[in-house]
Amino acid sequence: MTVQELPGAAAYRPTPPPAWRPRTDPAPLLPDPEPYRVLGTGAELDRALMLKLYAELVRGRRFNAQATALTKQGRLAVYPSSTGQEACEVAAALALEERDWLFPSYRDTLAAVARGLDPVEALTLLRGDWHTGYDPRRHRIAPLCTPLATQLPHAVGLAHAARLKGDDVVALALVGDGGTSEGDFHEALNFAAVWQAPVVFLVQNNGFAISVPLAKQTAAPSLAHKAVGYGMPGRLVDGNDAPAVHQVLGEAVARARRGGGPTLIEAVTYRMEAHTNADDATRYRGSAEVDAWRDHDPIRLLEGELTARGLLDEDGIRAAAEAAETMAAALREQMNTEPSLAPMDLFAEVYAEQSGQLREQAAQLRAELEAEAR
Amino acid sequence: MTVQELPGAAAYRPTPPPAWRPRTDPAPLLPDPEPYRVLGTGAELDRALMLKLYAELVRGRRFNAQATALTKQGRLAVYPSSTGQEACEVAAALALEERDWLFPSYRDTLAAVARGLDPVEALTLLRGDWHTGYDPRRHRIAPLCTPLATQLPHAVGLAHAARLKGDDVVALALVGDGGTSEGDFHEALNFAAVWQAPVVFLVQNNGFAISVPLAKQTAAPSLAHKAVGYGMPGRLVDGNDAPAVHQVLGEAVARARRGGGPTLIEAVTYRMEAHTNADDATRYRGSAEVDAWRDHDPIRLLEGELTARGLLDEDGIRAAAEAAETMAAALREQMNTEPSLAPMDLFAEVYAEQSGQLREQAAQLRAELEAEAR
Amino acid sequence: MTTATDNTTARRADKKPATMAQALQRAMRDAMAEDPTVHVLGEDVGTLGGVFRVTDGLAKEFGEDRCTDTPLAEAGILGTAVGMAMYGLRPVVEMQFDAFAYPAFEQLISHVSKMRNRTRGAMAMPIVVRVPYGGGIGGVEHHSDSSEAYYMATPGLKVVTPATVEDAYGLLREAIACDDPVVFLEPKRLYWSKSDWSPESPAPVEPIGKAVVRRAGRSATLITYGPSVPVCLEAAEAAREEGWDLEVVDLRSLVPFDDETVCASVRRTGRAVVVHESSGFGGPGGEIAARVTERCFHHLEAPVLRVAGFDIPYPPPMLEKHHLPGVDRVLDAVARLQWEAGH
Amino acid sequence: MTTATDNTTARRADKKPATMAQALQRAMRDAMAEDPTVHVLGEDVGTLGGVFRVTDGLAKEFGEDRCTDTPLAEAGILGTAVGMAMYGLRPVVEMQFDAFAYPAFEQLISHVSKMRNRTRGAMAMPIVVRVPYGGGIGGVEHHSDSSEAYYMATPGLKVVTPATVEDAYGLLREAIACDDPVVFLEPKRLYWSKSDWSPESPAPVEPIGKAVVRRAGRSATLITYGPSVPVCLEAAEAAREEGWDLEVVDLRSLVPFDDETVCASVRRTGRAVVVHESSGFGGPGGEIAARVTERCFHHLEAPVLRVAGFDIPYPPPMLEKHHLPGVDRVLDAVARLQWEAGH
Ligand SMILES: Cc1ncc(C[n+]2csc(CCOP(=O)(O)OP(=O)(O)O)c2C)c(N)n1
Ligand SMILES: Cc1ncc(C[n+]2csc(CCOP(=O)(O)OP(=O)(O)O)c2C)c(N)n1
Ligand SMILES: [Mg+2]
Ligand SMILES: [Mg+2]
Repeated sequence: MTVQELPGAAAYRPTPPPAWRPRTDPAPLLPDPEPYRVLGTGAELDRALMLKLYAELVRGRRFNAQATALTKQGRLAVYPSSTGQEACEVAAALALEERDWLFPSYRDTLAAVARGLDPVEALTLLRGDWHTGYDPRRHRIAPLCTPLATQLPHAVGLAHAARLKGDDVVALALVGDGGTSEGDFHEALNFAAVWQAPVVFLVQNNGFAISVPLAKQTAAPSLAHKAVGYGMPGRLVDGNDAPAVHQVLGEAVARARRGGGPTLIEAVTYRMEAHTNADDATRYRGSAEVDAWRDHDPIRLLEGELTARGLLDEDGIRAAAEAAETMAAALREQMNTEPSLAPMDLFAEVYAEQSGQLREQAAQLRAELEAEAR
Repeated sequence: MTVQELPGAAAYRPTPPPAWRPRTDPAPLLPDPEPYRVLGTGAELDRALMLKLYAELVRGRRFNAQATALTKQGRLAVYPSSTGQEACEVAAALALEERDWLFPSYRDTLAAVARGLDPVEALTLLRGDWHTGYDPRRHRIAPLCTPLATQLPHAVGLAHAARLKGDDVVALALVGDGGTSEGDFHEALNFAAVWQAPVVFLVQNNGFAISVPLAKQTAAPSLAHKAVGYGMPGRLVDGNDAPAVHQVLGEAVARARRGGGPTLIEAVTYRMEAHTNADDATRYRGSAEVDAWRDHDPIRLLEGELTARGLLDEDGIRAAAEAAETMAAALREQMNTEPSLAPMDLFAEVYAEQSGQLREQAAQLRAELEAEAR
Repeated sequence: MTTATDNTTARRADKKPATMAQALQRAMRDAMAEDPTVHVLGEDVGTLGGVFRVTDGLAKEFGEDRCTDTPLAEAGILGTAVGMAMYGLRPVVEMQFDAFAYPAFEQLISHVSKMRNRTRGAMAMPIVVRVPYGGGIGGVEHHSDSSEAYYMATPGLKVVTPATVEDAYGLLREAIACDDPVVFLEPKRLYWSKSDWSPESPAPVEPIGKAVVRRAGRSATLITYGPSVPVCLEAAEAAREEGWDLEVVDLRSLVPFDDETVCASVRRTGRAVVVHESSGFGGPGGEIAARVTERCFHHLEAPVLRVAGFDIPYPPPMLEKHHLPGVDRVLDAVARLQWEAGH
Repeated sequence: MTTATDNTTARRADKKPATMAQALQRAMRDAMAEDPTVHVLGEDVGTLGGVFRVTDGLAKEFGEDRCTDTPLAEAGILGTAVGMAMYGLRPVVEMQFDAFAYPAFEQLISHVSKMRNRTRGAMAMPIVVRVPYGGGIGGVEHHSDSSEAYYMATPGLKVVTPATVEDAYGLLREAIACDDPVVFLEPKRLYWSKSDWSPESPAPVEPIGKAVVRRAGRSATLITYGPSVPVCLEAAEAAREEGWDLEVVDLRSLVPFDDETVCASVRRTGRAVVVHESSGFGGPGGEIAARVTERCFHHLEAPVLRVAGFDIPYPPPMLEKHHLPGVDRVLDAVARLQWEAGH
């Protein structure tokens, strides 16, 4: 017996809950099931852009190697290398206009440098003579951020403020796969979507959060699928395919700029080095996995395709390598001089105006330093 | 010119990123586009269950009314009423076995009472003579939780611990639509999915977080869509359709119990009263909206269908009402006696063993109380 | 001095009683009207005007972009405020209750408090975090915490708390104008306290960092702030019967701390009691007693005593009166100031 | 006493130097072996054995269900630990660094610390929150906070910090066995400190809440804990040249606080300096100085002084040596103890 057959059933009409309105269709928010790729697909390639990407990748790789070497020499306190992830780092820098803002994590020195930041300023945090080595406002690069995912709400707030002001500024925030588990990730994405803030979130899924593999981090179909729950589009991209990352980022930035709201992008990549120089990656992963990823190296992929297509030749390869060496030599030189330390700066900008209490403490330190100098 | 036509292109094969494995298919995780309903669909109904649900709804409504009245009389410090949401409250209680655990929020006194908790113990927090008025372990009901969404990781941890121990215990955690914006919601769901913990999350989307409507809380297609980003199934249900909520909860609990992992359920409902007695709902919503929801009242819906189907008659309706009145009279009587206050309990269970410092402070208070009594 | 008194009386004439909640509202309103970069955000601050109605009318007057109901997530609120400040805005954030500011703790400690210093001054954080705090209003658990010890222990933050309607207005204006982050603690139980104060001619206030002597006295100093100021003033009145003439110092600003005013008073009186509602152990009183003792040791006839909330979780509504330091406990402490020893 | 000495020498024979990190590991291992309800969870605690290797080998020996790599979310870690404790487990949670415990602040303050009290004892929270804290290891920002003031100010928590390898083992065993929540602060820069300590015959330790006199002396008392204990011992040695015989008290437990041991020492010496790495203002030293003064006022020849980190955000690696209280600053403070005034 069904309800239709019942006496009086026709009279019974449950009203639909009035607050329930069919909301956004989730379908367009869902990422593709496989990471988006350009290389190897036969897609048309812009030669100038490709050569620029290639040169930056080579430079970036060299930057990572040099910074790691400087760490071994004791010139940096620590270096979290982005070797293997250069396509993401470089594309993130190139996707932005000058007026846009970049919100990097501790691993994204390279993105900041590729954006034009002086390498010494970019490395100051990791050298250890100060925290942030540059003026974030001047470069529109937020301080390299260590507490995971905390930079994401900053990006949302800044993008929102810019939009309220009528500036067509976009904020691009970088975060790791591990960082997506933090509450701040959730809150930032939700605020962004509710406010339709012009912000793009790029998750570099490099397979690990220190020693913890992605499988212990999430059970989601992909990190990009998290977008659906915020009502923003999710994109999945091969993070070692530089033109693909560049394109997907470019589309998301353009979308944000024209008022289309935020996008969450997951770039699938791999951290080739240990978490930092202080980490021992052999404790949690085998070399076979690392070797397999070597075959999917972002530089190798791009170089292979550009060479195959005749867009790059030996001379071009040599020129890129040489430019990278020049950069590395300059960096070595700059970093091999002792930084001038400014102990009194400890007190200088704790508050806009120094309190009496801090003046006393500063005086104490000054006296100690003078006594030492004598 | 495509890549295939290029000289050497055939030789170029980008290796798929090895860490990338096609993960879970998102399709089965997606909720239905419309809230699931039983009433009005002609589905078969279990008479005994329906009458139980009906009796509990009527009792629950009366309980809410009585608690609100007690608040007006100064017998409770505050009461966040679940009037209009009784179907969710009652179904949550009935979906659980005795060995299962309930994790209620401040609004879910009714769920605790429907589970069998003594109403006075359940109302202790809101009367204000102590915080938690019952032994959570004995009743397997966690303390009514005020800091939003913080009870969710507790439910996950408990369910996980039970599973590790080999007990087939399920935890059901209740949270509001506003609570889904908190970081703890995100972290709890992620842990649950990664650990495949036997936990069910029921979001009572009652349209508001105090004054803030859902549209300012999220841009998601539905709150149930958030499930996808954690790799757990999302279910959307009409929260005023008691048999529907009961069924969806029952399925999720069964799934969790047999090792199938967590489920996120969004029940679309409406808070008919103000946020609490201290709130003035007219400041943020019109009476038209409230009236529209009155037509979709959970008791009215169930009563209508059961009557129409001949499963309930005037006698049954009267019997339910009378039982509710008896409960209310008993509650009034219990709550109209002054609670016996135990000021010295302030110090009793701060630590397992009282520190010397607290002994001193307790002595001070005792002396003051004795002086007052004299 | 006749003229001054006359003037005061004249000004009083156009004044009507206002509550502390109204004065706070007015402070934000005036700041928003003067400075378009001032933005208010939080839970229920818009349409509802806040659960204590402190932001009442702001969304209506300035629009929802200036006074915004956010999603329900405190770390998100403060985190986005950081980003807004990075772009040049001056966010005023409301945390709905003391204990509900805890989710934002990491943003506050690791970013808000440090940003100026870590960027060598390039990036200021002119953010005000308004926190209704303390008990005495019959709130259920998590609604009555005195969390000032956490903020005081965090370099880079300023911590301010008004005890009068006038200060509520003045200090909040100062806090919003301040280029440093200010945790602005609003004593919940004083929200409805009244004063003949007119928003049209707000009294000029001292800049943040100045304590004030609320009552002059010679026997001993009560050092206090926020919700305990009225308690201490009442205790001082009651103490007259016992022959004690108590001075009451209202700190107003916990950070920076006004050593000068406090120590000048203690040096005069030779005895002091710190009074606050927050737990005693690890609470503000320890710092205050220690620094006063460091600076006034040889002026002290007795150790600086502390009257504070007990070292327990905040009690349920029906028992809170046993926890809150009241007039009797203050007088008990005053009695223990070793009067036999001299003076 | 010859026999006792002989015994000690005999026991010494089978001892080999162990680091504090190893002693901590051993404490967890022994606790896990004895009690199947002890579970370790945190970021990287499993396969990697923790970034400081303090949980090394536990996952291998006890399985990943007993020593679990969690998703990266501190509130989630502590929040699920609460649920596990509700079901009868004894979770030992690792926060990777001091500043990364802040996301878990709400869970710690609003649930962990209060659960026993709010349920009238029905629901204990036998959770240990291990927090590597403090500086001196060249860490970049957010890796060197001394966050003990926050925990001390929270009723319901115990706060413990070892300064020796022996105490690291003993106190962690006690913390795990404790039915109350314990914030267990591990001084990062002492992780690699060594001692001739054998895990096979761990020295018995006093229960949580007992301070210990690390060095007896008669001129003044240095009250300290954790990473500053070795600094104070060194300062005490150096002070001999100046003619000062300093007593050094290692608190070991900040909550509960051992007034007895501390005050007995101060009453003997008549002078005291509190030394810690945490910022001075609002830091633990205020509480300690205040309570010692309350209890020993008439024994004090000079105010209790404090030597602490400056009231600034923790400095970058190359400058941290200027911030950390060292031997010289301790001696400077001792010199200011008004020696001219008597004794
Ligand atoms: C809030 C917080 N918790 C813990 C840490 C310690 N930590 C630093 S990096 C890291 C792993 C981050 O992994 P992921 O987000 O994947 O970024 P990746 O390092 O791989 O780039 C952890 C746990 C931190 N920096 N912040
Ligand atoms: C962490 C936290 N922030 C703020 C509050 C104050 N508060 C209590 S209830 C509430 C609204 C909750 O809305 P929702 O989650 O939808 O639940 P409902 O009250 O509608 O059942 C707010 C903001 C709180 N209790 N906890
Ligand atoms: Mg990673
Ligand atoms: Mg709601």
